[in-house]
Amino acid sequence: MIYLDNVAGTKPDAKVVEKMMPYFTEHYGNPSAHFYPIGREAFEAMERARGQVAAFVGAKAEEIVFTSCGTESNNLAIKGLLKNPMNKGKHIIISEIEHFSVDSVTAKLRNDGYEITKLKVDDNGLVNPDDLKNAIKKDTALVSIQHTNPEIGTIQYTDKLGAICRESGVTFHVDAVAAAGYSELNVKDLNCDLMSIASQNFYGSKGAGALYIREGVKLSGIMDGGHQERGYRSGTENVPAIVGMGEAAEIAMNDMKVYVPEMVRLQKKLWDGLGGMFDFLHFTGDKDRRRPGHVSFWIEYIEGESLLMWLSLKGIACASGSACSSNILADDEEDLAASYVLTAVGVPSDICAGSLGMSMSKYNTEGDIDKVLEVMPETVKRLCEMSPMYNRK
Amino acid sequence: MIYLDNVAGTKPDAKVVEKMMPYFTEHYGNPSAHFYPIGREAFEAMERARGQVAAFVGAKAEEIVFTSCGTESNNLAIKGLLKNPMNKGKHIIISEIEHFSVDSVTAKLRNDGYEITKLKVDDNGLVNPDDLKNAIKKDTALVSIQHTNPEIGTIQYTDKLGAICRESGVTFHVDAVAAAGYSELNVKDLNCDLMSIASQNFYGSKGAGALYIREGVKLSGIMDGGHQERGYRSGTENVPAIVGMGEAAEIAMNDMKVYVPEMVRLQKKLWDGLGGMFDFLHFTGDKDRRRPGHVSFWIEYIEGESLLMWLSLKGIACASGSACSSNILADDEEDLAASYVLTAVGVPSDICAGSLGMSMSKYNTEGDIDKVLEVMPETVKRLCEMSPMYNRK
Amino acid sequence: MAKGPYSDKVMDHFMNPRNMGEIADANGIGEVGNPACGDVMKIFLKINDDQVVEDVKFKTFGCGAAIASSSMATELMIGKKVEELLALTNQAIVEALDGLPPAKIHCSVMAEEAIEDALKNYFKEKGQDPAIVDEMKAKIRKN
Amino acid sequence: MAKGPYSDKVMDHFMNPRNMGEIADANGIGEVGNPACGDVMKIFLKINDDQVVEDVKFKTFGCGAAIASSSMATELMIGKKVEELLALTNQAIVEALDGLPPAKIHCSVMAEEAIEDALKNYFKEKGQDPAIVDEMKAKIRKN
Ligand SMILES: Cc1ncc(COP(=O)(O)O)c(C=O)c1O
Ligand SMILES: Cc1ncc(COP(=O)(O)O)c(C=O)c1O
Repeated sequence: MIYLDNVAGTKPDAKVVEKMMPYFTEHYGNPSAHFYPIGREAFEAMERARGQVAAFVGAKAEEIVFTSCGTESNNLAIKGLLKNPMNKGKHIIISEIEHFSVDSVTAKLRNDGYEITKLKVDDNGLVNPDDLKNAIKKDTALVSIQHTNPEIGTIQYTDKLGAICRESGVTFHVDAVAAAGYSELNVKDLNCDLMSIASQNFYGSKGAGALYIREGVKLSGIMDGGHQERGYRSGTENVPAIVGMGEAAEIAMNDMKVYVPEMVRLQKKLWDGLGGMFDFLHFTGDKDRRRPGHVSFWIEYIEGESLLMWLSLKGIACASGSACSSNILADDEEDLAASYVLTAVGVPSDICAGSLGMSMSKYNTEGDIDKVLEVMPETVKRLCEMSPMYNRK
Repeated sequence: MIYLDNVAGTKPDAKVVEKMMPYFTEHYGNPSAHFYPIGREAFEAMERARGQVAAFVGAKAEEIVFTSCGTESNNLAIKGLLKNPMNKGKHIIISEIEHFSVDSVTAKLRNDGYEITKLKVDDNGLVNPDDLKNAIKKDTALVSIQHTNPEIGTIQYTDKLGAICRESGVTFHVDAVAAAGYSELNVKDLNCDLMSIASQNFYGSKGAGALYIREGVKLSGIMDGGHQERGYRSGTENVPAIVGMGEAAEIAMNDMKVYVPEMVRLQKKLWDGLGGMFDFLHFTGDKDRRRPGHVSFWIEYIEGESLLMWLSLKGIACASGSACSSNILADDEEDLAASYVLTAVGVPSDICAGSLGMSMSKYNTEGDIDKVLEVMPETVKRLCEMSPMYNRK
Repeated sequence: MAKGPYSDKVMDHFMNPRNMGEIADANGIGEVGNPACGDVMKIFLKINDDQVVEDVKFKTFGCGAAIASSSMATELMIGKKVEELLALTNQAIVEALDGLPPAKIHCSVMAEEAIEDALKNYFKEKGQDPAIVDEMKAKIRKN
Repeated sequence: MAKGPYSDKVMDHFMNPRNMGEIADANGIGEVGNPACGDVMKIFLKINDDQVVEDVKFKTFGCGAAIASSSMATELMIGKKVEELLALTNQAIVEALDGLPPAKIHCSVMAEEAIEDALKNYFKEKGQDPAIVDEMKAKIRKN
């Protein structure tokens, strides 16, 4: 299987898994138990990982809080800031193309009296910094704009957006879950106050996320209990996954300069190959400002899920942007609404039913891309033949 | 090291770790990705685990929601119920000796207009079912009483408390984090509507918890996002830890009848040995209704942390009930308040400064207990000699 | 290997759709759905003078379930009389496919609707009032 | 092996406390803390006619940091003159122990207070006003 759905999670690096192992078998203590070695070892490993993650994003160790996933980091950033007694603002700014975990958290906050502004994006998925400048008001408490969109791959002008927030004294949260491991992420250069990342997106394991909280930013915890993670996140820490995240961060920091250019090269090959293949294939997202190794598109006459299924049958795993397939187990059809991301970037919903995303990892090879380029024509041809719309043109 | 702090987490079973491994190295897909095998395998493994956990507690698979830890399960149970639009009640009943993650969640709810009744416990830590009956009011929305207390080992009359709740039509949540793997937990026999458990307490790994939600009980999710776990818990699922939890549940279900009686035997040996040693050692918790393999006590003239440290130096890892040591890294001294559990069971705070908890696992041997009984006298003697209070008597 | 969300039957009909294509001289063509909703299903019928389906073909733009439902529907239609076609419910299609995920049941409904639409057009072409289809269907389903 | 929350120095003084015990003919005994707060520290002083600490012992009920602080304090006191004792701050004890966790700094403060209390009792026993200790301390610390 050629795995090209790395925005949904990567294969953990073998070195990461190896580092995690002793924390299942030997150092299984609870990190809150400081007074015996088996607990203390767990504690110290966690703190080592905190340092590694901090270095990865250019922060201090004390500014890193571990969570269980990217979604929790986003929930903590947004609810934690707004529910903190120090926060007085009632206005939040996000973009139209945020991940569910930002979009639906903020949507719910509307019920609590918060006002949400969703900035429009252009047809490449980019937020115009001037729009942000104009949207900030006296009582704007938070701007939350993702770094990289997982569906269409677009990378925002995060540093510029951050500078505008800083100038206005507004807290800036960056959802960098789809970015970590692929783009340089320095919290200072990006001018951000809060930043979410998740381990499984950069060769760590599932079960660990992190939130960078700039010194001085006041958050309330959203999970109450034994005050682990300085009260930001109660609950027994997932030490093995945290250790793995630290290792993954260090590996990424060292290796990105090698694997990222190669991913960009393969991306170009895939993009050019697909682009030359059909005139009714349309790329989504920004051609230049995009996640390395990410190519996304939709094809006239062809529905996303059936293309996805065919590619899977041919041994190629990729993502469908159509909510249709991701919610196949939903209880009702309402969950099958078209992707709001595609709508936001102006994809015409009357001729597009689902896009496809191919996101590489550092493990993909030139051979993988050759195979995709070989399989695509026959697959698309087959589905076109079956489509009642194909010949109408 | 003789590990006797198993209420803080156990060593994962080797079979559990083995089952988890392929989900790091091979089946690393995202379980929401149904259309290619690498995602589908993850999904199916998770559903298999759901069935195993359901069987473990006598529930249906659809009644199990996976979380990241026991604390999250408790937060979801309590906040999820109370914040659900279907809930109208504003009164909550807990006991005085709940875990932080129940105690502080409910304490915070006070700010949102909820009224909290904390039931007293007797000197053995038991809630009197009649007290519960008398405390239930027209607008009682929830009763949340733990099954087993991790600090003093006491096991409540959970089934009776549940019957009272059911009679009154009040939702009953059982925090069974310290119980799972040691007591039979059947949600029907216990008459409960919600039940929290955590994998690392019964030979699973850190990073997975579960909440049983009885069919028909309406909860809102507390983590917003991509609607994983049927909306109760958004975020990429920690598949390896969940697979491990399923395996751990199945192993416990099969093996408890063997290891629990042995743990009870060793517990009796330790209890009797310590009891005969010093007349100024006082046991805490109920002698009969207690977690198998759990012995807890405090010693006049001796402060908990220093005893804990000495035992650790002698190769014995156990838990101090004094908040003092668990919060050693706290930023200020306020966090060093005495354990509210000890206060609740009437331990005199003017002569007791911290209790000690020894909680066995299925891995402890008779030799471990012999060693504890050998080390205790010299250790206690040494600390008594140092204590300005010892000779005063 | 892990199975997908679809039954083997669905996968079989998705990978090897039966009766895919068009009929040049169809005397009843039905079309339902629209691309914005993610499915378009088109059914071509060739009904002979005895009101028996001599040939049927389909074209579908849609997900795996939509393609499999269309394919299965055509299999169930061939050689049937018009009244029998009207007795063919979406449940029958779902059962023949060994089930569909709940969120995909609507695909089988579309197939049923496409058949109905094709029959209406068949009667229209013959100069009859297409409402006859609704009447016949009501009568058949009552029993 | 992982280090605990305490420095090696603290652990050393915890495991091998110096000057633990009592002095039968002490001429200055200080006691601070109470069991409800988890610490009681008692210091026994033997001060000679030249106002030099000839012997010092301690007994402590408390955590590792409390025991180590007491032990270290006694080491720093022996052979010192009374004024020098008053110059001994809790920071000096913390430094001599290579640091204490923030939540445990109060243990070093208790040690300083125990010394002060012992000296007050020493002067009281000699028939002098114990307030002299506060005065001396104020003067010393001003410099
Ligand atoms: C009774 C009880 N409830 C809740 C918890 C919290 O569980 P976790 O540490 O998995 O968050 C614990 C932890 O030991 C516990 O003993
Ligand atoms: C941009 C973005 N934010 C948030 C998330 C959620 O992260 P997680 O699945 O770890 O909860 C994702 C998941 O892929 C993502 O791509």
